[in-house]
Amino acid sequence: MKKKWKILMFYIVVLCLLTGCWSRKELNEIAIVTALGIDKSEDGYIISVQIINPGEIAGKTSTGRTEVVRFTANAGTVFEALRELTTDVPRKLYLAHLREVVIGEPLAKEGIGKVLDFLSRDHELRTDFYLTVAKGSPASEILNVQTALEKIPANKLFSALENSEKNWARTKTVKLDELIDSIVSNGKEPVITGIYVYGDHEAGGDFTNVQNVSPNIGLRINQLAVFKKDKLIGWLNEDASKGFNYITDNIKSTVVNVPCQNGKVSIETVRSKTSVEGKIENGKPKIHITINSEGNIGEVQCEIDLSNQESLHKLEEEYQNNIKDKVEEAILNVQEEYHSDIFGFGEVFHRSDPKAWKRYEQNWDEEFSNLEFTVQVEGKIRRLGTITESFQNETRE
Amino acid sequence: MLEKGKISAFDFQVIVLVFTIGSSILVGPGLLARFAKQDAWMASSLALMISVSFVFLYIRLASLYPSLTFVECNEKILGKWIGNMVSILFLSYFYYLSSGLVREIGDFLTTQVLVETPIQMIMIMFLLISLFGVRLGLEVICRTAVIFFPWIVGFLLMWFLFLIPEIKLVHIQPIFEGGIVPIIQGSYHSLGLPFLELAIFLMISPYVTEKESVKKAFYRGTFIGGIILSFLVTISILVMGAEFTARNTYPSYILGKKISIGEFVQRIEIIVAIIWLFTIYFKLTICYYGLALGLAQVFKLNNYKILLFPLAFLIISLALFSHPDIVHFHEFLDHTWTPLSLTICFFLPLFVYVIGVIRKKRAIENQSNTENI
Amino acid sequence: MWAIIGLLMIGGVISLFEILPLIKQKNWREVTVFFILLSIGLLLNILLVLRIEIPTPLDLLNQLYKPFTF
Amino acid sequence: MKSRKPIPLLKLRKRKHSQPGQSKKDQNLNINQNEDTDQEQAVPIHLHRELKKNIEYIKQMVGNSSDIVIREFDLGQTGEIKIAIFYTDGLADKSFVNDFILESLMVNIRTANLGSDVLSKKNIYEIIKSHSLPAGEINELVDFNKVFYHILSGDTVVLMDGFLKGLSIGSRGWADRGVQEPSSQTVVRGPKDGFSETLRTNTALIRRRIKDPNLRIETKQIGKKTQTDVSIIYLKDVADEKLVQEVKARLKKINIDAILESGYIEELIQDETYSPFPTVYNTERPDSVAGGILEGRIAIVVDGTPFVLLVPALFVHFFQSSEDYYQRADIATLIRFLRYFAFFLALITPSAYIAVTTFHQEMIPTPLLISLSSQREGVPFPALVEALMMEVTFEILREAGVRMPRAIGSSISIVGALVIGQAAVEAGIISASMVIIVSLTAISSFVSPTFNMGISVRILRFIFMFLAATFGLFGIILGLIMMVLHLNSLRSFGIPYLAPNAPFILKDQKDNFLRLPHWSLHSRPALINQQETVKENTASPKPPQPDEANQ
Repeated sequence: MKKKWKILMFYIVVLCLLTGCWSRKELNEIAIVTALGIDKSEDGYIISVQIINPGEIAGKTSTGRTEVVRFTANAGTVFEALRELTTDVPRKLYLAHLREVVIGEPLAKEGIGKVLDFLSRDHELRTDFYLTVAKGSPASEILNVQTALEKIPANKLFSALENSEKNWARTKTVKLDELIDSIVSNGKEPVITGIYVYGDHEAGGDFTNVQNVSPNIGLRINQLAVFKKDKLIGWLNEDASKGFNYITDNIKSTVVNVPCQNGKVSIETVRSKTSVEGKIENGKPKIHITINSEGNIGEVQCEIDLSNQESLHKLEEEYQNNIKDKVEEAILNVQEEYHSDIFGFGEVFHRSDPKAWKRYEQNWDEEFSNLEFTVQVEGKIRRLGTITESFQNETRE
Repeated sequence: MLEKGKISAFDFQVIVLVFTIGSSILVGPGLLARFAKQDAWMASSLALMISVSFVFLYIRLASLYPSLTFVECNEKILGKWIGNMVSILFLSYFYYLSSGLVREIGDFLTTQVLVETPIQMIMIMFLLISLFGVRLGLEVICRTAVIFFPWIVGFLLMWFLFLIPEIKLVHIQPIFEGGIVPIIQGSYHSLGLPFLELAIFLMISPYVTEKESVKKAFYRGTFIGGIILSFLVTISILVMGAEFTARNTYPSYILGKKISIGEFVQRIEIIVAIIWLFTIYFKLTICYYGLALGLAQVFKLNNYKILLFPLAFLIISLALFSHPDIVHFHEFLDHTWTPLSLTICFFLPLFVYVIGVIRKKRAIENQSNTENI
Repeated sequence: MWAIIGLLMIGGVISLFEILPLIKQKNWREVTVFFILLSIGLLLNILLVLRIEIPTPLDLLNQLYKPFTF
Repeated sequence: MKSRKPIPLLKLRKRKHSQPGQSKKDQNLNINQNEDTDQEQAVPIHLHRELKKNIEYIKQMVGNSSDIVIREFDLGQTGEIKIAIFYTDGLADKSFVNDFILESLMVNIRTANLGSDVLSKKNIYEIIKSHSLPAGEINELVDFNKVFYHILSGDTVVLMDGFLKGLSIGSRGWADRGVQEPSSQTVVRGPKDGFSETLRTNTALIRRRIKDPNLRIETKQIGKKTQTDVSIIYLKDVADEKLVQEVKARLKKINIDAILESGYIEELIQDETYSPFPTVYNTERPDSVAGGILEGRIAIVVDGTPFVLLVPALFVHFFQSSEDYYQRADIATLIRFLRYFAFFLALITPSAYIAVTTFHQEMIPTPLLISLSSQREGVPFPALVEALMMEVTFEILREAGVRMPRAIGSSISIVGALVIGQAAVEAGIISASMVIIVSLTAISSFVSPTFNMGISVRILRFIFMFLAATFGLFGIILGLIMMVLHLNSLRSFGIPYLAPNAPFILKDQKDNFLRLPHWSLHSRPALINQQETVKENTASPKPPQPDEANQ
């Protein structure tokens, strides 16, 4: 008698189990999307997806088909376009493994807010993909390029973005939540790294491209796109990009070239720490930037006596100046040209003096354009690399 | 006695703790961030401080008649009719709470994990397992909580640890931007979620064997649970910022998505879902249990177990029709839940307590009077 | 239609399991409470299946507590 | 001619059960005769005064059984004293019967110096009983039920003409497997002797380990037809008195015609039948049993099987091997964790694989996902069907491996697994990862030191697979909750099954997941025994102080 209800429960549970498996999707029924391209069309969006062909990448035997496939569709909204792709793609699109979202430049100029809504609303999408802007060509074309070395182009972009941010510091990885955060925030405007196709545009989709030792076509990331709210308003040049990363404390390692007699010295920045302080002086907001940078000598192309501490000090001074120039140039450039606070100075004020911030918040763009700032750089050169004196001094004779 | 099981103070503490975390772990941060922005962590701590007074009230009420549940207390203190009315009011609150929890689990799973699965199916499964637990009795429920407790704590710790690299201190600055008002507002709204809901333990405290350590266990469970919640709120804001936290339906789940250590430890947001499933399971089961037990005591039945299947039907149907859509649900949570909880879980017990104290005093006086005569 | 039959069947099976021993023990109070609750539950579920809109009691609460929210 | 109507067999059967018995070397046992009598009213069939009729009756009862030996002979100067001995060929030790019973009765008794007594028809019984049987174990018999019991369990029965009573002489001795290494639970370090099929040998193995007068071995017969000896063994000053009574009461309730193995007893006395989890521990190892008895548990030894039961058996006991106590504490602890991990793996792996690959692909790292999905290209079945196919195949292979003649068993099953696994993958029916998953599961399920727990995992695994296929990880979590709820509702002889984890007992954690060094295992498990809880008081070993060492 006591056990009866257990049996009853068991049957009900089994009944529930037998009624179906609704959310099931087998691995061979899904198409893993690694990159998503979004372009503008007259009445909506052109969506292009890059889908992995798993058998080609991990299978034991290759059949000679391509490793990735690109599909495109045109519809009124991003969501609709993705669904429309089902007429073309044999499997269900699976977006959880997305690595890259490429946004076409015209679309970015018009505003990306509407697109981002889908990206953050859909349950399948995670937040760990990077966003980029296609420069000079539609996003669909970026996804059409077969890359050498890395079988999945999206992966190539993903790791290239990470590596160049780490070692080159002229690009910046941007994830969805960060982007949305800076679009919404009044005291900060977003930037996104640009990406462009080099070489023969026609050859991109051709499989033979990757069979060349030097590919005819490739993808390169470069420069930062400046946004105002969700609209692209221009590009930072390379030096300004670097300056930008210095200001936002986003330097992990980079290279700084310093002139010396008849040549250059390359200094590898290994550690850099920036602190930005905002103050109201005489009723005017003022920004003070302090950069602490440490570097090693990476390459010497001139006659310089490195064993002399004085010359090292001189180099340090140059090193500081170089950084300072770049930072100042970046700020001035943005202030004059774009009037968009991509450095987040507004946030700095917001944090340090919320009451004052309330006053400036409404027309911060104007305030930002006239913002006074000082830059202080502490540069130190610590090590010389594996050799001390350069042998250039000997070759001169 | 309808329930023969006896639980230890340790069991009680664990179940209080798990109950406190349950469901708030997923909804709490968003709710707080909506009101108090980056100061939500302060609001959360403030709510914890205030909630100690509720626990104080519950403990006093429970120690009035240590071996009676709230429902039995009501009848003893307020008489048959008023007492039962109060009990029914109290129980209907937990009837709604159970259905709300079932609804929450259904909503969460159908938006985040099992999108195509009909919500009814998920609800039925979850409620069935809960029924299984309630049917096996209080002892089994508490011991099961004890078994899962280290897992919950372990997962939580792991989760917090993995999130440390993602923390950006700038997110909680500026402190006190909006002044004290949003903080009070935020803490006011998080009173109902979960601290006032702890009133259900008035139905359970009589079954704790170690009467003298109940107090401590109750305080400790609430406090640790509350601290975990505050910690979670803080970490959500530190990692994602107040804006993003407020905008997401399930911020802590998104928080799980942010974890990425190397290329190896990532994509483990399911851990959050697991913690959440465990905690909400125990919360639901305790509510369900209290509801069935209370109802059986109101109707003077000698077995609460036969009520479980009918109640399951009632809970499922309420869960389905109470909120036409998720917006309604959030609206209700944001605006009505706390005042409702205050009425049922604070003013009502307070009323009962006051009357009870007066009655007891009078009884003692009468006794001494008669003795004097 | 099938859903209603299924619901009624589940309800019937459950009462069969739960109620028979109670009737044997002549626990009429339990039987009454059980049937009242079960029939309300079944009725609500059938209404849901038939897609008849049930007014939610929470709207009343929303109205009631409107002055107390801030 | 017959003075007494033979009693129909059916009637006899009823009575036989109530016979208290005593066996060889049982001097120090006390048998609860009073307990037995109240169970069924014993109707004794008394012996007849005439030997001839007794013999006739016995012959009638056993029929023409060729193994019952009846030897009649005469005693006394004139041969006026008629005597008969009965024994079962094969069960009784023939040389013992010949050398010590027949010889002393037929030869030595004549030459014995009986003092003033003269061997006569009157005093023959007393003389035989007190003078002429050089055997340790002698019982007086008055009714036939006892007579049959003793004859059929290998004793020799002596009946004399003119007496209403007879004698049984313990002469049990049959072909025995001897003490061998246990086949089901092997250890690297530890004693290698195992129980055998003879109850007496088994009790001796336990007694040899615990030389304490408090060790009680109480025996009774269960099984109306088989009359199987069942002993309960416990330490009187350690085991909980209530627990002992409970075990006795449960054993008394058994009313069955045959007990062939301890499995019968196990099923008849366990707390919960409808559960995949065992609540009675069985083992072939005397050291495990001795360890259990020393913890305050009760062993049930059944004649005819090397598997001895230990109750109460809690969940954690099934993960503790006796070897844990012989190895260093640190490695023992690690191995215990490994066992729990393996238990978890065996339970969850296939279902987790199904859940992750069909519901939560976002959890898999991208490269792994690509490789998994390339393996699944062309596999025609859903993951659940795939897993079920492989799991069922594996179960078949395992069962076949057990049943097949030992010589070909293991090799065939390995070859079978290899061929089926590899061929199935190459034919594209099964993905290679699934083969890995199933093999992992299979290996993990063998890690458990007891076979029982492995079985429950085998059953539950399939339930979890179905749950995972319907609700993904949500289903697995629900399954886990349900499993733990069920485990918590279980009790083994009144003790919560999951103790000392739930209810949590801090004191007992020293020998739960952890196995602390012996010098810190001060007390016996708290729930199992209430008396004499202190186990030992050794201080932790310390190196000698340097000045002491120098002296």
